[in-house]
Amino acid sequence: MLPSQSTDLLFEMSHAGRRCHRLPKCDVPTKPLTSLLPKEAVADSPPELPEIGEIDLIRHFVNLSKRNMSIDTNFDPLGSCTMKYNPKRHERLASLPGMANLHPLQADASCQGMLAMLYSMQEILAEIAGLESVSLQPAAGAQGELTALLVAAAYYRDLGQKRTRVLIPDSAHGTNPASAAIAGFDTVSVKSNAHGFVDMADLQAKLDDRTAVFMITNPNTIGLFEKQIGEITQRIHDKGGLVYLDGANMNAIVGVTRPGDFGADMMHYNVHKTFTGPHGAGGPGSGPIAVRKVLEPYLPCPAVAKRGNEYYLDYDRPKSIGRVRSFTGNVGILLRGYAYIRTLGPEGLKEMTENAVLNANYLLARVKETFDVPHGDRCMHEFVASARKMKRERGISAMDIAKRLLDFGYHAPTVYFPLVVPEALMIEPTETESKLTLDEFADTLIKIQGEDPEFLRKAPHTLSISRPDEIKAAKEPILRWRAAV
Amino acid sequence: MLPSQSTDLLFEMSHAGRRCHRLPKCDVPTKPLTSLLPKEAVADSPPELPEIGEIDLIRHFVNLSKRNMSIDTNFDPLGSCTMKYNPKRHERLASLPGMANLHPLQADASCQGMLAMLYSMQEILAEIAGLESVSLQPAAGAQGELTALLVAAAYYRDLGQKRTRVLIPDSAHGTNPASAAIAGFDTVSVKSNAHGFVDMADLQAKLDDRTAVFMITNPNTIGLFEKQIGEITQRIHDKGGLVYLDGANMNAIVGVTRPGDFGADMMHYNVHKTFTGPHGAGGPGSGPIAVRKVLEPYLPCPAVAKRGNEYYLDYDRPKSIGRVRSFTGNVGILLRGYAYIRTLGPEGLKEMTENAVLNANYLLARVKETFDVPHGDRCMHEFVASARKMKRERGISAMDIAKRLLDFGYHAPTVYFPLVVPEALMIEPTETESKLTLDEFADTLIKIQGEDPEFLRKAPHTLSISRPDEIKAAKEPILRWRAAV
Amino acid sequence: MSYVLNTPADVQEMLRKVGAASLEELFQNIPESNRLRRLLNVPPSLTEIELQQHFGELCNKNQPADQTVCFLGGGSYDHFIPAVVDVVSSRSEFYTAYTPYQAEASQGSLQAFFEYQTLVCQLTGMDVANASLYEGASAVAEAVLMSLSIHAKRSKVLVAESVHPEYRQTLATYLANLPVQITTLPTPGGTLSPEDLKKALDDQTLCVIVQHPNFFGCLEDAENLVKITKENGALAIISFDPISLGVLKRPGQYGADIVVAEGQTLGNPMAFGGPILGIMACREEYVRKIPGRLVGQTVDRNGKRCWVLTLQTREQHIRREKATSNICTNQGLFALRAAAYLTALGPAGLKETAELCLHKAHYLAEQLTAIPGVSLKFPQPFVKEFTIQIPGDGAATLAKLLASRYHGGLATGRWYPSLKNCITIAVTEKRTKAEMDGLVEAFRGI
Amino acid sequence: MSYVLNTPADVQEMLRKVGAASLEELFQNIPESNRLRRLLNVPPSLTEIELQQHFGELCNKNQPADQTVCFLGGGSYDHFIPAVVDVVSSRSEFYTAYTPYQAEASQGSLQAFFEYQTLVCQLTGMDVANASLYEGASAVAEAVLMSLSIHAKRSKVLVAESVHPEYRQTLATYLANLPVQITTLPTPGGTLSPEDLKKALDDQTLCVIVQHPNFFGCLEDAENLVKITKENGALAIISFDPISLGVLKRPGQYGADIVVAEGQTLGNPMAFGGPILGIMACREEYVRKIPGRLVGQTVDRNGKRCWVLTLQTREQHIRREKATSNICTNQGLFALRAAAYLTALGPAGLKETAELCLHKAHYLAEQLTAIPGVSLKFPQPFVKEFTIQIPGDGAATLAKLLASRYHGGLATGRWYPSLKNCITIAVTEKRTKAEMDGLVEAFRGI
Ligand SMILES: Cc1ncc(COP(=O)(O)O)c(C=O)c1O
Ligand SMILES: Cc1ncc(COP(=O)(O)O)c(C=O)c1O
Repeated sequence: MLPSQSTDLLFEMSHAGRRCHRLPKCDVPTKPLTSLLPKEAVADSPPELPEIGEIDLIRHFVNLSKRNMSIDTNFDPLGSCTMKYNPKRHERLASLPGMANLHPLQADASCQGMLAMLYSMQEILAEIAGLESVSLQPAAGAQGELTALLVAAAYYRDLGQKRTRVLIPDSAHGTNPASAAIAGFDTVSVKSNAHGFVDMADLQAKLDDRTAVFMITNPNTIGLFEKQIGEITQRIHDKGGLVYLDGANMNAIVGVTRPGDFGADMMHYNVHKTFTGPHGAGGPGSGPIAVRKVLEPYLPCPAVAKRGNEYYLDYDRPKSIGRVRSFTGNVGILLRGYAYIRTLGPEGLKEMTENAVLNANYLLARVKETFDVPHGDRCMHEFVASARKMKRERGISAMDIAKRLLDFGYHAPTVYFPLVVPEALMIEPTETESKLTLDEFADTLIKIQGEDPEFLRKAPHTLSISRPDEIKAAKEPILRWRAAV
Repeated sequence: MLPSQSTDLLFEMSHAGRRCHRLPKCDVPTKPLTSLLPKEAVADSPPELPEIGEIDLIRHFVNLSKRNMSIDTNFDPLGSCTMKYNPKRHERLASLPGMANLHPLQADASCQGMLAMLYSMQEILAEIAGLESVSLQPAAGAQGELTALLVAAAYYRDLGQKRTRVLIPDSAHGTNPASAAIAGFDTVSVKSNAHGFVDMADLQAKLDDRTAVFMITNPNTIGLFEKQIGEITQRIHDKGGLVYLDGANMNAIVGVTRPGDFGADMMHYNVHKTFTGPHGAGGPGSGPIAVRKVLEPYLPCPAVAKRGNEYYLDYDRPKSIGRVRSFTGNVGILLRGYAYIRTLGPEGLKEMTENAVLNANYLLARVKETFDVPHGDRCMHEFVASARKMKRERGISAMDIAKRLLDFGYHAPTVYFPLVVPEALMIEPTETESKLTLDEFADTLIKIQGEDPEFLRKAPHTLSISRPDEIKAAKEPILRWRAAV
Repeated sequence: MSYVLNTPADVQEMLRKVGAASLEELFQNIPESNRLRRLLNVPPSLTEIELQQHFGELCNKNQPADQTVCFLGGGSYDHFIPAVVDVVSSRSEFYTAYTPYQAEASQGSLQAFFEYQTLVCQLTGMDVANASLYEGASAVAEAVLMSLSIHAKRSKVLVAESVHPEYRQTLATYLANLPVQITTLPTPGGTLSPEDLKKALDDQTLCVIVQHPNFFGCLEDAENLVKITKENGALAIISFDPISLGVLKRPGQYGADIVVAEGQTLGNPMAFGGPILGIMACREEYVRKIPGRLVGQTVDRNGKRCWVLTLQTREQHIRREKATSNICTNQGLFALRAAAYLTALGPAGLKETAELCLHKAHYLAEQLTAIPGVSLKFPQPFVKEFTIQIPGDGAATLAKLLASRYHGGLATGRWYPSLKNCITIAVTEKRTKAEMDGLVEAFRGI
Repeated sequence: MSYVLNTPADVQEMLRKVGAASLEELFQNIPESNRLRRLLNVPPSLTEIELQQHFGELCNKNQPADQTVCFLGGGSYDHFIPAVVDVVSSRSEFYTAYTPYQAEASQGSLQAFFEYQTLVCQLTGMDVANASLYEGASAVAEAVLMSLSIHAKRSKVLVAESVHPEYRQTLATYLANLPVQITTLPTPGGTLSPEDLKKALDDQTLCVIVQHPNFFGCLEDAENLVKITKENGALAIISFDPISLGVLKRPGQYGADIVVAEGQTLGNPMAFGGPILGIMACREEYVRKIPGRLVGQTVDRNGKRCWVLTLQTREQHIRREKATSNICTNQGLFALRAAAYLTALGPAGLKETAELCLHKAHYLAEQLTAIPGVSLKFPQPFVKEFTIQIPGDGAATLAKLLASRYHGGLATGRWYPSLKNCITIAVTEKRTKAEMDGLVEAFRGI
């Protein structure tokens, strides 16, 4: 059914005089523009936006959407993204006027229902983390990292300790070092050993009283629970440092173990991963953080607080680091996470984690038939396979495998991350997939692996485009449409 | 991106033990089932419905939807269906709790807003029809025809006149004779002349005092305004008969002429055609009827009435034919029609009709370059092209053209209707399409017309299936899935 | 404003191509005497903002079920609609498509309707179901028309007085001009007695229509009535409530020939009475007589499984006056919603929903009949609807209940003159103990 | 209940394949001392019906903008959201997709973000825009970080006191541990005077941040301030209001280097403050320094036009600690909504929306300042937001207004101690004459 209509660029579809949204006549007396605004502040013509009729706008975006793969249409095993099912009831609840039409600065008395929900979410996230205090403010995991590191900096400043360094395992996600840099720290990369765990010797060597924070992802990005976590956190604490837990992989441990229980002092959640806030083509997310009691005073303003059975936004926090954004947080995503947790309850959260790990181990057992899984036969919620043998023997890369999977209606796993695994294929099935889907995916890998390398290098063959020239896009960047001059 | 997932039959995806919608525990004391219901009335096991998880239910129906063409994704020139744009604001208004959550039998005092809207819709539809009284009850055009014919039967019964025959032009839609039969009338087909208009001689020959109603579609199904309408209605009225206007083609004449003004005594609207109630994969529709004052007493119960500024459902209508359905009508579709008419206003309705006719005439002028248009160079809102020359010369049928159009992202026009045109392609562009779309459609016809007949006989080539065996489906009907025995 | 894309410049260019001097010229074949030379007298155009404000004002004058607790039944019920149902029916490709005339361009709808037909058969235990009729009442009338096409020589229709009054009214209106006589069998005791039916049956009886549970909520002696009917050679037509089949025996299990129902309860909003969903299913042997669309499975030219509209020769666009029914546009989107609803519930969900209604209805009945002077009008068992007798006038009492924000029930007397002091009350899985206790309190307060 | 598809039978079968005796065995590498051997202490599971009731109760304790007329601004406004915007963002294929890592599987999102980037450039007159940041405040902070990567040797940041207090607070928090000094330039007269800026500028000035219109609603002397800033070699950062660009000169037309904005006003619900939309655009020469995702146009192996994430080497997953920003998940879906909104309005719709806000705001200001003791606090012109001075305390007055169902405005004194008796009021195209007159009445009544 190609070509579907109206998928030219909006600017190529623009047709002088076409209108979609119309505004009512003004129902109050008006004055000439020049009497209200100084001439030099006023533009002589409005921005040259495209002029599109309503039917063409709808056909444009609806037909564009059909060129996307998504969780609602395909199995999407993107590692470290936890592409689990996004429950539809959350969309209905988030669009209730009593939730969607609340102004962030309206009086506390007029949004007690919202504040009650946010307060309850603070309590829930503290309980799951095994840490005392929570801030809902960060807009995503990366901003959660930044917030926590700023809290740590303020904490040490208050103690009069000059700690300038953040230690980060080499397998950690890129946002960790990037956040540390913004928070004003020097970053020190800590090696992984052959088994994908923290190289204790290297850690010991790099650990000293300049160390402010050790940022660890547990389970790590290879999908393994850091067995040495007890010892690691002990050593950091001995040096007076703090341990930060990157919570992107919480889907493996919710209800099974708690970061606070294995020595973490601070952590962020990715509500859009673990608690199904939908990924929204790249966002929005929500990255609330949980910290030990001792760090609570430094958390951003406002916190959601309770006096008797009245809820209020508490701005009276003198030691607070301030704020990392306007208003209260990505409330719409927190709301979806809250609805998800209230739907699952304690038993459901355990079921979630157990099945996420079971599905990953089952798929590992099946994928192992075709690809190396360098770091052993067991994993937590994800595992990293390697196409290095195929690359060596038949010139088939992880990317070729990824692109060919698209032809079979599967979104590709994460590729070439973590860097510690060559030709990495990072696979996270999540708990909301069926054994049938996992089997069909594994069978497809077997089938692909037997296909002709040349054919695979040109995959995908059934989508609207194939193998875009990314070098050209970076060398001669075209980042916007321009009218032909 | 084939295959997308979960498009097996629900029953093939069923997996014992899977659940989607769960019910809360009962919050009142319960008694054993046997104490509440007699054993013989109770089933020993619930219906064997499929057991599907929520993610598979969503993937199933979302991926199924991607196999449909629709107005929101493609140009759909289905003749006599008026596939105009379905405004999105209507969906938001129809799902407002104050509209969607009203019980049909709740007290008038508790739904004054709904009754006010329905009352206003009655007035509007009377004004557009040029007829005095309206009933909103019929669920679609066909039920509107039946209702009007039952009204006519009651009217004549009241007058003591034994009129048993309904005259129907041969080009009329199949619902006309079917409705007449149910209303207890004999149907008499009236021939069309060479120009596609009513053959006056044949009409005169078949007209007598047994004639109860002459059902005419104006503009007719060939897309032409019946020029002889004045004379036709005069002759029917002279014989004491009533004239019924099939309102399926109202998109050509709203605001330009009114059925009541050209002699019609009764008519139905198809709100899902003319006033954009969405077609919903075959329904729901709404077929309100408008009749002359003299027929008002016989209209179904209840009518929406007004006393002072109170609205109420009027059941006190002794001469009423009764009702043709439960409750008040397809209110959700009437609501969308009301919102559409309130959006357009008088000027917009005129603009709608003018552009529907302009678009049809423009497309006719373009299509004429490739196909015969037997009934002349001008049309109202639709025209009927014929592929008979191509069929004769190169064995290419109207169906071949229709199927090949699907490959270019166009839904096919109506084919083989009206029967009076051989190898008919009934094309209705509607007013909400652009000149660009009409040009591209016409250019595509030119391209198709030049393609190899064998290739065309196998079209479509780019959709999930091609040329289903309809004879097999009728000979060995499989109308449901059954578990393999 | 009219969603038109043609700008004035486009109009001129297109008129040139058409060879017309003006738009007016395109209408020249309409006789001047018929022309409307003024603007239509309809309210002025509203922008989307004004339209939203207008509907807001209309809604403020309504008391919907989420503000005023709804115990109303009679074929429309405040059942819960899972969010997944709305997601399925709001896909553009479903709700803006039309009847699947071109199979290759509508495999989505066609497969979904084939699944809907199967789900209705599984729900009812019948052999074949059509792809939807308008709603519950006209479905009964279509069932009788279908019976006529099966037994052309029989002409007497028997319908129990306990069948929904609006369904009986619709039947009378549909058959007014057909050679058929309708006899309404009284049900003073709340249900149709087998003896009364036996007495009324004769060799002219075309069909017998029973609603089970009936309008008062009572269970009919359905299995027995069907047996008696069929022994007479007449057709047994059962109007059922889809939710109650979570617990009740399926009509197919006790021999019904044709079954019809109002499908609003299967995931569709009340929407002040429409659009809702007419369900029909029948036994295998009557498949070629069933009205409405039918979707059949076949293979395409490459042997691939697919679905098409089939047995269209029965339908109006081919058989014209000989068609089994005049229906063209049906309730397609609402059959799709019902398919998503039945799939979301599954066997366990349907059973749990029916049982919740059963237990809650009996709880409310017990609490109400504990009020002095209030009693169950009829002794028969019920599932989610029951009729009570109260000291005062039903309608007056309900008006008072409305003031304390309860849609307390239907004034049974509105259709049954002898039951002026009765109220028929429906309880769905949504009604909480607090809401029911509140109603009982309000009752006591009158 | 956890949306899990594995039944107990599946679990056993899968454990056998994995070679584990129980689920517990899969967690054996977690030290026992860290194990949580109790259920989490979170509230019990709710079914969808109970969850809907729970949220209904929460909503009943809120006064949303459709029940209590909203005149609140400060970066979040009750603008009208056309229905088409919701239709676009509720397409499953958009809102359940993730970052478009595989271009062939995300051409829908990639083309839409390319169009969003172009629309932001057309809106602002700038050369290049990124595919979204979190929201307005962190966007200002990211603009300063970007400035640091452009002029590494300069370290002084100047920000007008009339910039949104929460934006200034965020900036201070972001830069707390970086070698940068922030100086807040006072704006006692309501806007930043060019003379004060000239005095504050020196060769160490990294950038100057001005919000136009500012927090009080006043127009800044933006063009002049930008000129002075650039003459000093510092970077001019403008925080703008997207709707006001329907009438105001575009920042790109008066030489701004980097522009940022809160994009909530472009078709996104207020949603109690988030998720909303951070907009950023800059001049061509700084393209490789801009934070966040960038979508670029290219061709595929068959020469077909397509789009990809590009210049990723700037981003955290490659440059790690040297990245221009740490942002990974952004506000993708809300950039999509903004693209649909700007397309729906077009040039005429944006202009009409801005003009409606302008005229209505001035009408309300005129009516309010006709009340004895009430006057405009600042003389400068304004578009849709203005600050009035009233006899009493701002917060107390607003509390009274809330009682008569008006969110009457922001208590300016909450952030500006000297303005305790001031209220900042915002008027959008949704506010009707009746609503504004009602507010004035309520004001008079206090
Ligand atoms: C391991 C890990 N840490 C941190 C992040 C950053 O989280 P966000 O994308 O929510 O900013 C991600 C995101 O994918 C991640 O996978
Ligand atoms: C000319 C004509 N008349 C009547 C009808 C029947 O209307 P409905 O489908 O609403 O029952 C149609 C339907 O397509 C039609 O095209």
